[in-house]
Amino acid sequence: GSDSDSDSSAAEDTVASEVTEDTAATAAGVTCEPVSIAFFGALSGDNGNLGKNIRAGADLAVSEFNTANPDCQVGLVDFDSQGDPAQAPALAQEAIDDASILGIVGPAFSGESKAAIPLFDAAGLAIITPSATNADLNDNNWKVFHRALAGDDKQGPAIATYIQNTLAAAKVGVIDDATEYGKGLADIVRDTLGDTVVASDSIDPNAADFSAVVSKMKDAAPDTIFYGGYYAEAGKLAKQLRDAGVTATLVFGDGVKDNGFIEAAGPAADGSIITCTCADGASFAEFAAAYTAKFPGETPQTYGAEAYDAASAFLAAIAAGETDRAGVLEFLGTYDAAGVTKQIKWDETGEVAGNAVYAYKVEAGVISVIGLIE
Amino acid sequence: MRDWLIYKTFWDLTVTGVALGSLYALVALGYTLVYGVLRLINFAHSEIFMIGTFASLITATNVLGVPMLEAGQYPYRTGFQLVLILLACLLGSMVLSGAGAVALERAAYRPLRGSGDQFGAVVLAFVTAFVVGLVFFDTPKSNLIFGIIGTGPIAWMYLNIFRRGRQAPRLAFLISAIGASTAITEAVAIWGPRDREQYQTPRVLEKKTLFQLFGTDIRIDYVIVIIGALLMTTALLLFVNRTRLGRGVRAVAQDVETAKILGVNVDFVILITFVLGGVMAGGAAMMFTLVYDQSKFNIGFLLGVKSFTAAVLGGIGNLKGALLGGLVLGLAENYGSALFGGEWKDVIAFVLLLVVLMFRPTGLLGESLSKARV
Amino acid sequence: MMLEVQDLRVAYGKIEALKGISFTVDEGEIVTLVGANGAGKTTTMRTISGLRNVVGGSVTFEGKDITQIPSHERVKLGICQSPEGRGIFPGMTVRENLDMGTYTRKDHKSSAKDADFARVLELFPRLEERITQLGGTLSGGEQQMLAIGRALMSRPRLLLLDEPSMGLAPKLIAQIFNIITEINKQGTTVLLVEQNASQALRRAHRGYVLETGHVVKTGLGNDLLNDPAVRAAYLGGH
Amino acid sequence: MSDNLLELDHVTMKFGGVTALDDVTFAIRRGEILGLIGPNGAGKTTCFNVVTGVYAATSGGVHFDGTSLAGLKRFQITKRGIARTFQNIRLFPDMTAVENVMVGADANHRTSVGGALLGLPRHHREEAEGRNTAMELLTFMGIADRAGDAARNLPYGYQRRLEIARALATKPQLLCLDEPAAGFTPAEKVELMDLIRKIRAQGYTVLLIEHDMSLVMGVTDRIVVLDFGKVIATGTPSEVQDNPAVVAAYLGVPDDDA
Amino acid sequence: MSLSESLRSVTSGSYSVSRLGEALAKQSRSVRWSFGAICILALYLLPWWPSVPVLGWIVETPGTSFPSVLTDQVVIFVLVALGLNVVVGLAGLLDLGYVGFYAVGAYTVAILSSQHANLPWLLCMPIAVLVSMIAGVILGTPTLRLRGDYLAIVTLGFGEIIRITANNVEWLGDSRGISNIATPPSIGPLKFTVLDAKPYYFLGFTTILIVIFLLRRLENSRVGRSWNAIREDEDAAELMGVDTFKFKLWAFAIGAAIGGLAGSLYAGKVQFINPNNFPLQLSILFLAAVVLGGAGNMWGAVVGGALVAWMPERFRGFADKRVFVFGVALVLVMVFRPQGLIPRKIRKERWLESWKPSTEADLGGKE
Ligand SMILES: Nc1ncnc2c1ncn2[C@@H]1O[C@H](COP(=O)(O)OP(=O)(O)OP(=O)(O)O)[C@@H](O)[C@H]1O
Ligand SMILES: Nc1ncnc2c1ncn2[C@@H]1O[C@H](COP(=O)(O)OP(=O)(O)OP(=O)(O)O)[C@@H](O)[C@H]1O
Ligand SMILES: [Mg+2]
Ligand SMILES: [Mg+2]
Repeated sequence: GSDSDSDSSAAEDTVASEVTEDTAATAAGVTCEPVSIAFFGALSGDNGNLGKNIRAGADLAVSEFNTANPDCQVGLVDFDSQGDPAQAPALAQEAIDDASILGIVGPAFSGESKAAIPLFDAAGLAIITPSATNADLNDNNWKVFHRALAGDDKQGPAIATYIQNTLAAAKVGVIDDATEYGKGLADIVRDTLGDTVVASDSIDPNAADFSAVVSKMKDAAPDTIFYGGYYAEAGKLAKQLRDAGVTATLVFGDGVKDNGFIEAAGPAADGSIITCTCADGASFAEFAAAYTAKFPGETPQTYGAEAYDAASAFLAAIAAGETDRAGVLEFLGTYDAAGVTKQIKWDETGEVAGNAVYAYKVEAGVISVIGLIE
Repeated sequence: MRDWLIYKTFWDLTVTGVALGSLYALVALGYTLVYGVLRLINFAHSEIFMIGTFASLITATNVLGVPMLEAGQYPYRTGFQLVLILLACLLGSMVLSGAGAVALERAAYRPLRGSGDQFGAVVLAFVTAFVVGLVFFDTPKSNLIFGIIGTGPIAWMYLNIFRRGRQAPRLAFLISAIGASTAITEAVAIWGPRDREQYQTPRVLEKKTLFQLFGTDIRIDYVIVIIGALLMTTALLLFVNRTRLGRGVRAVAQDVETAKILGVNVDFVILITFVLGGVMAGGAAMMFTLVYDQSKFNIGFLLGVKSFTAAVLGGIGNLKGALLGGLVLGLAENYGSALFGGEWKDVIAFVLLLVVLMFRPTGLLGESLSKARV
Repeated sequence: MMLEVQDLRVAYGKIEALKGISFTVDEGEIVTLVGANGAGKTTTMRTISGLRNVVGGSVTFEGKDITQIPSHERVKLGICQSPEGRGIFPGMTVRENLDMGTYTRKDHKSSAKDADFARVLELFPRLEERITQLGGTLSGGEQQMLAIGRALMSRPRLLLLDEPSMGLAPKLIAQIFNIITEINKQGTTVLLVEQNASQALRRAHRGYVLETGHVVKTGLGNDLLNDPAVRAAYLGGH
Repeated sequence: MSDNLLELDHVTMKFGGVTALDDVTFAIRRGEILGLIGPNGAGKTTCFNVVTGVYAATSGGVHFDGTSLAGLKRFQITKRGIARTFQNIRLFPDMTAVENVMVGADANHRTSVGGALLGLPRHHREEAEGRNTAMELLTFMGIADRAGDAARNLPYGYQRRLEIARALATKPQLLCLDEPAAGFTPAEKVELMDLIRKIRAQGYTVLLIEHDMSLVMGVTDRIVVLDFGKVIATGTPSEVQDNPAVVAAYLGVPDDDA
Repeated sequence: MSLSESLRSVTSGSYSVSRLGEALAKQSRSVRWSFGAICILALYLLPWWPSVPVLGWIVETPGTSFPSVLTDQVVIFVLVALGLNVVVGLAGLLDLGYVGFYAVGAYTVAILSSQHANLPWLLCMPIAVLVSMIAGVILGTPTLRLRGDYLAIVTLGFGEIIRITANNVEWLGDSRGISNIATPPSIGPLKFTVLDAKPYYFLGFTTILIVIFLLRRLENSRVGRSWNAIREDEDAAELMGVDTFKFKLWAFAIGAAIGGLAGSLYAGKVQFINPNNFPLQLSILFLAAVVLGGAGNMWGAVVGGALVAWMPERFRGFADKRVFVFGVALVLVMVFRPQGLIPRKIRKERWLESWKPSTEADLGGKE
């Protein structure tokens, strides 16, 4: 636990200093042409809520910047893809055609990323995705690709380690939702754990009933069950497992780190372990406060903070006087600053440096951090 | 290893499969009834079901004031209070679903039969005005007001355009059904308090094990669902086969014009059919919330597709077939997912359907209406 | 006057099938409409039953304007039709089809219904042999019997028969016309459409001749029967 | 080749408990008009259905032009040269009259997807041939004036005639007519009689079901009488008319309206 | 004309359009041809329409690139609607799983040009069409015996089976999908690059023209007549010598082939596909496009397909609400124009007017 503490306090310092720097710059008068950054992801449709959370994070960063820099007003343009890869190319094209856009916060999902990034790459328009964690997004030789969080290839092994070492599980059950994210993560866990996995299955996330999977788990009686998927299904699944009398410890990936999980699972959520490559350090509280101030009655949700970090990187480029896409892209290559979630610095494949994965635990309806996974 | 799993979990899977199948059957009854009378795949039936789940939710929380959690635990009730709450929810679901079905019939189908009336005109007019209002207004409230103001003149206009006595082709009904289904789902998603997120319904019934059968726990909620399905099917069968109105339903199903000249009030009979289908869906919805305590704007879609499959499997238009089809489908899905993995659940369902239809082209029990000869 | 049709106009899309026809049927009468193919006889019957909307004109039944009321209300008033094309419920058995005839009958005592049932089966013994067979699998003539029998089951005050002899064997045709006369004697008013015009006119009190949507001639049944023009046009008279 | 175009050989057709055809044996000679009569439900339409492949006979066989029809699909039987009309009119309601007939004419054509896509000469030839056949048949049946109207909008009598035209368009050797005069006025029946004679004159063999005695007696060469699925009489019209069994089962009191 | 009458007439006929059609039909062949040529030329220039000064706003798609919408959505939907119209509109077979064939086409190209081989798009495309066609035959052979809505639900199942299989089979790229799909080869000045959608539009539009040309030939032939007859009365059709099974199978196969063609164009354009591109809802949307336009009428299918694809993009401003509006619109259109926007017409053959009865009616009977 102590390690993470020192980490986040360090992060806090840097953020604080960066903010003051910004303010200082304004005083000196950061001026710029009318430029904008864009949000690319689902704002409507079935995945709209996730996108709205992300957009809110970026929005907060932009409005903070604009208040601080009256002479450099940065716009935030929305590209609502509904998370649908079929719509992504046309939207990407429009973003590319809008010369004032210097960077993209998004795309939000892996599918639409694969459909849209080739266009951004051809146009040299930098993107920072705050949420697409698919492991093989980075091996497409895309120059413009960056992400503000670790890929699943970092989280998966950490989860396996946690299950093996900390939970000391002898029998593990692994379930996934057959989506790119969920299955990708679960497969890494399966591969890493090998023989300790005694039961393994997939669910259809759109279904309401998971009884076949539940029966299987009940029968195999694992002492830990990992589920790769998003929070809503995780909630349903947790509930149905508990109803059937399964008492195994439940472990989830970062897609479950959302209050929606607690709501959906109710008391069944208690005792669950959730992992995330994100750490809510001390600076996070500050961010959360600002967030609630801007969006009354709301707290930052999944990937909101990552989006804030992503937008901040672009804003830093603008503040540094970059006026074209090539400049912004170059700037990101050298960017190294503390974000709300972590130290943001990209390697040549566009992955953030450092791969700290944190474990959280649900207790009495609250998700709280229990520490870094070694 | 998988065979071994099947063996040990067989009874578990059977019980949950029958429970799931009973839910399918209940929803399938509505499809089959409407199909039997109008030869229409009532795509919006799944939305009638969805409305039922929300009715249950509203009755429990808003009307009866049951909290979601009490001191972090489910708000279990017992004895008389429990029965009362359950009955109230059942009533609420049935009434609202029934009413929804009526509105649907009058607005989206009846005008297509060439006998559109004021009620349908008013509903359509309101919706039209409301949609037009979307262009000008941003808030739901002003939109609503605009919609209400616009209703009068538009309804008058619609009444004038309704084609008297002209029957639309069957495809038109299907598309109207799809449109209505889309509009209802989206309306809940857009204007519901939680948008597209999942809703939880309070869990008042503790899922106690009543007894054990072949080493499997038989839970009370499953028992209620199974008994409910049997009761409702029986009641419906009695109604259709024993009552005068039931005879009217069958007559309309076979030959509308002849039914008319023998004194059957065709519009009324169709309305009754929808009411019955709606009430069944309402019952199913309440039981659904009992087992899964959740709802969502699109909760009906997949369940609807499955239930319609069940209806076809049993022989569409055949009430006993709906029950049988539901049970067979529920079991097949459970056994199948245990054998091949949960991700193949739907494939199993559809392959089963294909195989059954190959050998019995009109379903397990056959259509209740036979075709006229050449 | 039981039924009064006044200046009735009915159209299929742009084509006017009835261009303003008027006629009356008195209580206790048999009135027949004769005319060539496409003259508009069936359209008239369907309009009286309420299956078609009118473009103009009115239908009055026992002094009540029924032009706008729905079909099922008309059945309650006592109008029942045996339609052209027979309209058998294919998935119902012969018995169930006959039962449908009593759909609007108020007399819940089943004895009266049973008596009618017995009478219909007596008239058409063939139906009794086929009582559990599905209507859709009956032969053409059997269906015709069923349609007539079903109409009789409703004990109408005004019986509309659209080509009741169509598809029936000669022996039965004679029988059908006897039945019509008989039920008329028992008090049922009959409006009859027939291609077998000579038989129809012989049985009818009065007749109307329709031609392309107009009434072109009217008179007592026997007068029309002996009218040379009518004979030439509709009776194949040489 | 035998003199008989169609032979029914001990055909029995059972539907559950109902025996619609009971050991029926009769033959149609080339070029004749054979009447098939009998009381309602005697099995006449069922006979057509067995011949045209709608039902497979429970036992017995049907031979056409010397070969058995067993196992052939319906459309194959039509292509062999048997065409029919229906007791309850079965036109293609939303197609024009001429298109209805062209569908019949297509039974003799071979153009399929490939030919139509490539616009092969055969396609054009067959189309032109189909049009000519169709229009000639409509003219022949006297309904060419409404060739471009949807079948559903034609008066009943036209529809009946259109059915005959459509059946003729398949260029059958045997034409089966199921109550073609139902719903006709006496005058129209006389016209129809002429038509049937003309059709025969063109070399067709005709099998005719009809309840109108004047028509049956007027055009047929021979008559087969069915009752309860059994053949109860065969012979010339006058023989049959005087057969007491036929009178008792079918004709009843002689029609006094001749 | 009273108000209600005029209202009725407005809804009962796409007034001016049908007038135009009638007026054109009266013109000579050359006038009709040149009118057609001008229309086609204008449609080739469609991608530039939004930049036309005054009228641009009519078609523009705010917030998304119009040429891309044309290629990714409109062209695809029009093609798919044309194909589905053969199945549903002409042959009367209700197919709720059409997306399956679209997916087969797209996946074939993806697998052959990226996942397991590196064949050029131009080679993959015909293979994709063929494979989809075979898929149509494989699905059709056992199922076309089923009647009406039994077929509908089985085809729906087929669509789902295809999607779920793609989602769960590693060889097919599973839920990750397949990227780096080959693009069409450059033809002279037409370069198929990621950033320019117009060449794809020209390709797609040309494909549509060819498909329409071929389908018209089919419609006006024995094949089209057989389809119509099957739709109207299958039993009667068979008894009139129509090999119903064969022609139904052809309808399925041709429909599937066009669906596959659309899929291969799509894959070649976006270069990335995954199973989420082919949800069940898309099948329903395809069907809605066909019926909205007018089932059984090719022009209806074209209009329906184009509208269903373009409308949501045109009204992006409604964001969340456009699907709702779409649902309401479907109901309203069906209530007031149940035959679709451009209803199927009873075909009046042009040759009928000029047909002269030959002097002697001859039945061409057998001697
Ligand atoms: N559904 C329809 N659509 C269009 N026109 C129709 C329709 N039904 C009938 N008609 C037309 O209306 C006219 C009258 O038809 P109707 O059926 O009333 O004649 P009918 O006297 O009963 O003839 P029949 O003796 O043949 O039964 C005919 O010209 C017919 O073509
Ligand atoms: N599919 C079937 N199922 C059961 N019974 C049938 C079936 N088809 C025909 N029948 C019966 O077989 C008998 C013969 O019918 P068919 O239609 O051949 O009579 P028909 O001689 O044509 O009579 P009509 O002159 O009345 O048309 C009838 O009694 C009928 O009820
Ligand atoms: Mg008539
Ligand atoms: Mg018959």
